[in-house]
Amino acid sequence: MLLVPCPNCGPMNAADLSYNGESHRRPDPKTCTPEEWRTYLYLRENPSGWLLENWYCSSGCRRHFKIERHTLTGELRAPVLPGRKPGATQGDMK
Amino acid sequence: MGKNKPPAKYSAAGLLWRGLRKQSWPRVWREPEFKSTYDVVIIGGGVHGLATAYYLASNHGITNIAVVDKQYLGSGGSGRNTAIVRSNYLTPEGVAFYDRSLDLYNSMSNDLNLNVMFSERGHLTLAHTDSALRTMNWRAEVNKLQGINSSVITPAEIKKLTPSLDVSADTRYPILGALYHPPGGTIRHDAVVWGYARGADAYGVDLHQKTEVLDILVEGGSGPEGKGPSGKVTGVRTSKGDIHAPVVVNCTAGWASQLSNMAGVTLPITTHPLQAAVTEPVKTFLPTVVVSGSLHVYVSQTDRGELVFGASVDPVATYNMSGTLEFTEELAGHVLELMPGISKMRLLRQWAGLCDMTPDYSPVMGPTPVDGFYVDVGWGTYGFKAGPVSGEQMAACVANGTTPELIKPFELSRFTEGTLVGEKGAAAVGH
Amino acid sequence: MSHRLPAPLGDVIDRSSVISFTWNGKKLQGFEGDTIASALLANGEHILGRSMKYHRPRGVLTADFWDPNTTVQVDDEPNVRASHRKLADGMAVSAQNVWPSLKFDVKAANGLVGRFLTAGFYYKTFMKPAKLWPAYEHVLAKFAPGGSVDLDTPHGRYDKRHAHPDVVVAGGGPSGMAAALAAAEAGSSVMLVEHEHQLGGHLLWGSNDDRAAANELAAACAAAGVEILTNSTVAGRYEDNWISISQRSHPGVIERLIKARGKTLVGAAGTIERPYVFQGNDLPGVMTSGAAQRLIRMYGVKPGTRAVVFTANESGDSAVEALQSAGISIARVVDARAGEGITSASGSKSRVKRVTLSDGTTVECDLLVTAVGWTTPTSLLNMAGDRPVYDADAARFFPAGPPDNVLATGGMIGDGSRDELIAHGRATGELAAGRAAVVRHRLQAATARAAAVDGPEPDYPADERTPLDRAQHPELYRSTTHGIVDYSEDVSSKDLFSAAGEGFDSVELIKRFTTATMGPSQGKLETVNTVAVLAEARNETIAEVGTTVWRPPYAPISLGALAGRINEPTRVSVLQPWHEANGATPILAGQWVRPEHYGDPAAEVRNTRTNVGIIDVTPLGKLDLQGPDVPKLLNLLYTNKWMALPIGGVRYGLMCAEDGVVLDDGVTARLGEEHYLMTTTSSGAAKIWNWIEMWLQTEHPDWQVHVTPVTTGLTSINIAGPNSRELLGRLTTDIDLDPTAFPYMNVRRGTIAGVQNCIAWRIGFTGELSYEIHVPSGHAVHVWEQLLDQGADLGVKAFGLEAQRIMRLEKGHFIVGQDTDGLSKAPVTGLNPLLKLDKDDWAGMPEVAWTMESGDHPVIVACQPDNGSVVPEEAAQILRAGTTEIVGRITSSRMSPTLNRSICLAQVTKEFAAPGTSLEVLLVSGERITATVQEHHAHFDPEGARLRG
Amino acid sequence: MVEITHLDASPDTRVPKASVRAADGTAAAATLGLNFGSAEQRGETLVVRIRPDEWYLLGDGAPAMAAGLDLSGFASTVDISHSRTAVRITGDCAADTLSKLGSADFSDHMTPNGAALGNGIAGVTCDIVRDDQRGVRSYLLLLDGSFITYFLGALHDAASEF
Repeated sequence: MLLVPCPNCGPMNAADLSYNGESHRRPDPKTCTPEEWRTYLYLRENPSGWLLENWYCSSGCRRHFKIERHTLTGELRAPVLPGRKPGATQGDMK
Repeated sequence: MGKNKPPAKYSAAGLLWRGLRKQSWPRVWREPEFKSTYDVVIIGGGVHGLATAYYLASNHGITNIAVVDKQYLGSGGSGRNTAIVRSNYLTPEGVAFYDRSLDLYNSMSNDLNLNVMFSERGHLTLAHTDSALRTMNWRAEVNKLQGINSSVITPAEIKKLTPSLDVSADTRYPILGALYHPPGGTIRHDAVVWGYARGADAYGVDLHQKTEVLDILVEGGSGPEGKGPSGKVTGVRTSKGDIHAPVVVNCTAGWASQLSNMAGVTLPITTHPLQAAVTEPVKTFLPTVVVSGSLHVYVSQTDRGELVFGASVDPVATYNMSGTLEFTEELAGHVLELMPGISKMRLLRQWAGLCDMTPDYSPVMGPTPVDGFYVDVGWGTYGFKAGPVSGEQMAACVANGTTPELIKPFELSRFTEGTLVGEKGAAAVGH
Repeated sequence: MSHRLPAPLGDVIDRSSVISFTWNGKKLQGFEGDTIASALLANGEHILGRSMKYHRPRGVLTADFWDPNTTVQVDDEPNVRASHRKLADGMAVSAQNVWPSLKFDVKAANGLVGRFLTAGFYYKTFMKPAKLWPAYEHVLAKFAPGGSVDLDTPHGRYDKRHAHPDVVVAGGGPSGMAAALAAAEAGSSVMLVEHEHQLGGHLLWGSNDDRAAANELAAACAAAGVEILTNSTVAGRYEDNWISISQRSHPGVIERLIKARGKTLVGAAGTIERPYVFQGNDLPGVMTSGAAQRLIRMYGVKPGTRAVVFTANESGDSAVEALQSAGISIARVVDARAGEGITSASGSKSRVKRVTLSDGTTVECDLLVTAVGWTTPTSLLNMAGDRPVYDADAARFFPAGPPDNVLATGGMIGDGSRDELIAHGRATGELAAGRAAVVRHRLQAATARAAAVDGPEPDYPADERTPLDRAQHPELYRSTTHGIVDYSEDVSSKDLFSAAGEGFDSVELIKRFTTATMGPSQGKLETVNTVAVLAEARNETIAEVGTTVWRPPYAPISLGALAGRINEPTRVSVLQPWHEANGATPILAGQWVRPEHYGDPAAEVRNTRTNVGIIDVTPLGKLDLQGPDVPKLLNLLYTNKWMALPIGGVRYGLMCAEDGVVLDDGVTARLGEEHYLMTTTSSGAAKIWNWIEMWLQTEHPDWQVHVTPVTTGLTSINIAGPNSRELLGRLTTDIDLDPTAFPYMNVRRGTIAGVQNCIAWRIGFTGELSYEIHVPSGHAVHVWEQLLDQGADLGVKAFGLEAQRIMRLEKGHFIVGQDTDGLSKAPVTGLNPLLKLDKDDWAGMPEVAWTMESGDHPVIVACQPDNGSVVPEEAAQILRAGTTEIVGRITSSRMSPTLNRSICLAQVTKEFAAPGTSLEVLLVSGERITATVQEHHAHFDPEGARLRG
Repeated sequence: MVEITHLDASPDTRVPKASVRAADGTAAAATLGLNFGSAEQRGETLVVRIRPDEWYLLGDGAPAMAAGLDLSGFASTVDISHSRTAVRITGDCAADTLSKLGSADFSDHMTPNGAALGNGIAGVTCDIVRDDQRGVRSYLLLLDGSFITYFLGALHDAASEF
């Protein structure tokens, strides 16, 4: 089981967190076109490589955070809480 | 065309003849030379790709086709699924589509002259809650209108069909009823791959194994490098060299996004592993295919005596196929809820395949904004069941240049138009 | 026990303790410490089963866990490894794959037609006539190998635990023990896992010195505090060293799954001896050198009387010594290193009788021992991403280089004397401990709650171990004749040749086509021989052909152990004991156990409509919301407007997902200036909490709102019916229930039945005058009983979920997830006045706007069958009259006790939604009935006079 | 030996519990202090910083302490006496028992006395405080009260081997 480094709690079993998928920007609902909105709803880069995604520390600190994960190797970079920028590779926790 | 001799006919008499004369069988397919030009390039040597090639050749006379696969034939989802076939879907479009697939599976051994061992043993989808039972009724009613043999049966009837199930009322997940679909069953998945490969090869289709597609060549598109919408496909770049072709069909699972991105086409897909496992063999005791959506498990027993298990896809998107321990833990717990008597059976092997999941649990089929670039992707967990009909319909789509009625509901454009397919209406484990 | 050798041979058996068991019904005896197989051999029973396809008799081949020929049925347990399982008193052991008996097997006739049953033969026949295939299939299934499941097997005690050791060592041979010891001495917590019943590995069947050294190391490990798990297997290595261990030796537990997060993993699995492929290689009496030595030295069993030994290595030489010590005559030693070889063996049906050598001579014998080389069980390392590489000089695969937190030692990576292996093990243990210390330091430093780290992070130690040598070994895979490659699948080298010739010529394709390596030992014995034969058939090298991926588990694990104790959480309200004591029929709704009814739901409806009823609705999700920005949050989550809700007000709201599909609904009350209580559906409680936190934390981190779930803290009781005001009035002194002071859709706080801090609001899911009270759960039983006591003369009775469902249907209230589905966008509900498109933003607003604009969506309508005695089933389809075109479906239906007729909610296309439209409904029976669309969703009291009263 | 006690089994023994939510920089946060993931006994109240912005006050002193807090700025309190129920597990094998049902590392260096964490135990999300009693290893588990019947069953079952 993957160890996911929660920015508050430290490394956690992935099963103790909730996965919320690929991170994407929400268009302005007042002005967006159907195409923009449905791109946000449905289309996904789905890369085989580094992916910025959303996790929720549901059994620990209950914070949503973003983390870059390599979808082929399972490698993880440093997590970020909302409002902060993704940083460099964190020390190897494994 | 037809430059190759038809394959040696398989039959019991042939088996006897060759056995007596100690004569060996010829190759099932050729090792073709790599050519730089084809009429059609099909990416993915699984059931979908091979069936598309086979029907292009057999139904439409198009035989100058290359099927390319980065590994060996059937190395992807075709060889990793749990080989269950059925047609009792929720929506009329789903039912019509899968029912045609079941028809093709029924006559496949004969059509392809290779026994795919279709075992029409009946398919049970268990309901543990009244809402699940309601959904079963819904499916049964839609099925009935389409002429599909599918009905909701009682716990007592379930027990009669499948004595190993615990139908008592005082369990954590009581079995309240089941959707029973007698025409559903299992099939030898590898045989389906080999049957189509052998059939396509006999028509002259070139099957290039260990040939990885590195890029899709597009001209005149509105995106970077001339790719993307309003472009035109000109071929593919592979690990063995470039192939020029006016038509490229993406028939991959697990890598559908990567390949489509190469053409500048973004898909509504995320890729998740679907895990499966088998036990050691025991004498047969489970006569039907059993599925429980609430418990995320499905199980059948092969003629070799192994129980084959599957579950729902893993929640975390990944291209890693190494499998997880928690899958086997949950699986075992849930299987023992259903069949408490098999705790001493042992899990022998687990594996995973990649599933391309779409938002409405339905595939993406047909043309794309790039001219000549077709997709047959997004098959989630039910690609194997749909292999034959997908091949047949994609072949018609490519050959005629129009989308056949049967796959119109599955066009890529539905996501920008917001007209999703209704299988999402009652999403459960869809096996 | 005529084949038992005298002591001191037989290290692990206790001759003073005799064990009785039965073999195919025959009473036999063995000793404590025997395996089933050693006890059978000691009794002269040398045929232990029959092969899968040809039903050839089979005897001991490797005498260890991987022995493919000795799986047996023990009592109700199938597929027991007789060469590994310890004999226990009273065991009923029987052979598998035999019919009607072990000695006379009818299916052995298959052997005669073997040349027609080549690999994959079934793909080539039975196609015609198609109708006959099911019959053929039925026959094929009869040939399924393996034992039998007894479906009445009770679920015995299986268990699980987690562990967080610094170092896990897989394999308790000399290198593994040394590694564990060194790591423990370096301060690591260590788990040492050994597949066999005792530590020692190959030393156990070696010389006296070997055995003494094994005992010494084992004792040192125990003394150093190593956690020693014997008869246990490291079954899998998953991401980040998540390691599964199957422990079959924990007292009181059949099998236990240990889930260990190892900071480092040491693979010390040794090697597995390879069988040799030649004609007759599956005759009973043909065995590996390891098998012969184990039987003689560990179990004191004499495997034959006259032996030929084919040896290419020290293990074969050592086997010669063992055979001699057992008084077995050595007919011939055939030394591969001297260029000698064997071509075939032959014999009677049940035993090898002679061996033909490469030079054409034949030698009579009843035992043929082969020592032709090793397979490295790199399985665990493969799971860590390593891909093995073939070394032709050593004639085996080696790991290429696992990740930093996985180390290998011992036979897996090389050869050496006992001392060299121990030295390498020690160095590996020290390295593993050093690396584990770094990981431990980092984990501790990154974990908020952990103890402060002790000093700076230690240096990450580099791998400076002196590598083990790799001994030269001849490449010996197949003789000049064909023999069995996969014993459990009955696949011969000839099958592999013909499959390769047909084009199944990659290792994965040939495996799938012939099923070689797919059996119970999962290729431990067969993979390398399969690859070697394929290489030969393709005229390539073994390195060019490559190998297949070994998938977990390393050894099979019982479903019982994987399941463990089956813990499936359930939830109950504090009133559940009352419900059960008062005749409630429980129903599971998600995790909640709730009262469905107390005997007669229709009577419960009538009583509530006539008098007053109370229902426990605790599972209703409840969230305490506090902060200045709650109105903004509500405005974002719900489709309607919330900025003007006064203190004391309650409002209904509908929530959508971003695709406009109905997500949840419920009411929210404003309790104070910045204090709100939100309710969600029972099933939506956890989901909506996460949903709110997601919006607050990721989209609007500047909003000040605190969300606290209080679902269980407040026991919720709905008091419904004409007498509800009277009843509640008797229990409260400080809440003014006068309708002008406390009107419909309002909330008040106060004391109920003496309990302070209760919340009461007036809402109307049942359509009656009703108060929903929320009571601190510790006092809920008291309040509930007071309601029943005080309201006895008012006719108060409890009602269950079913009565509530009926009453809500009478009122036409839809249920999210029943009357709506995964594609129902908000306009489907018909609540268009609540869909406020003039707000700046709310979840799902764009899709809802476009859907309303297009008007192209189904809608929920109330309808009534024209024949009021017919209740169409929920899910019955609605058709365009006289056709099979689906235009809708019944989503809810009941017989209404209030109206004495059937009532429904349905989803229909717009065309059929107008009041008065006649719908054609297809019943499950196939009959078509008509129903009429009603003007209002509510079948009963559409003006709401009752609930507003 | 392991001893398992449901502290809230009766109204007389129910542990008063308050949740305090307070943003960085508020008076309440400053008063309560502590590092995230740690706990401290203050008089009759066990103060636990269970999340970066949330404290639990447990024990007879909790209501008074909660009531006495300065909630200016972005801070609030909720009485969770009836929402979260408290189970204490004490004994040398307490960690071994929890390790059968939960994946967290309960060893001394990862979860020392005074540590607090969230972890799923037998499938139920628990807030756990290591709170040794007179030198004997002990954990206070706080969980949603509706699970208690199921939870005690699972906990006793796991402890039965010790």
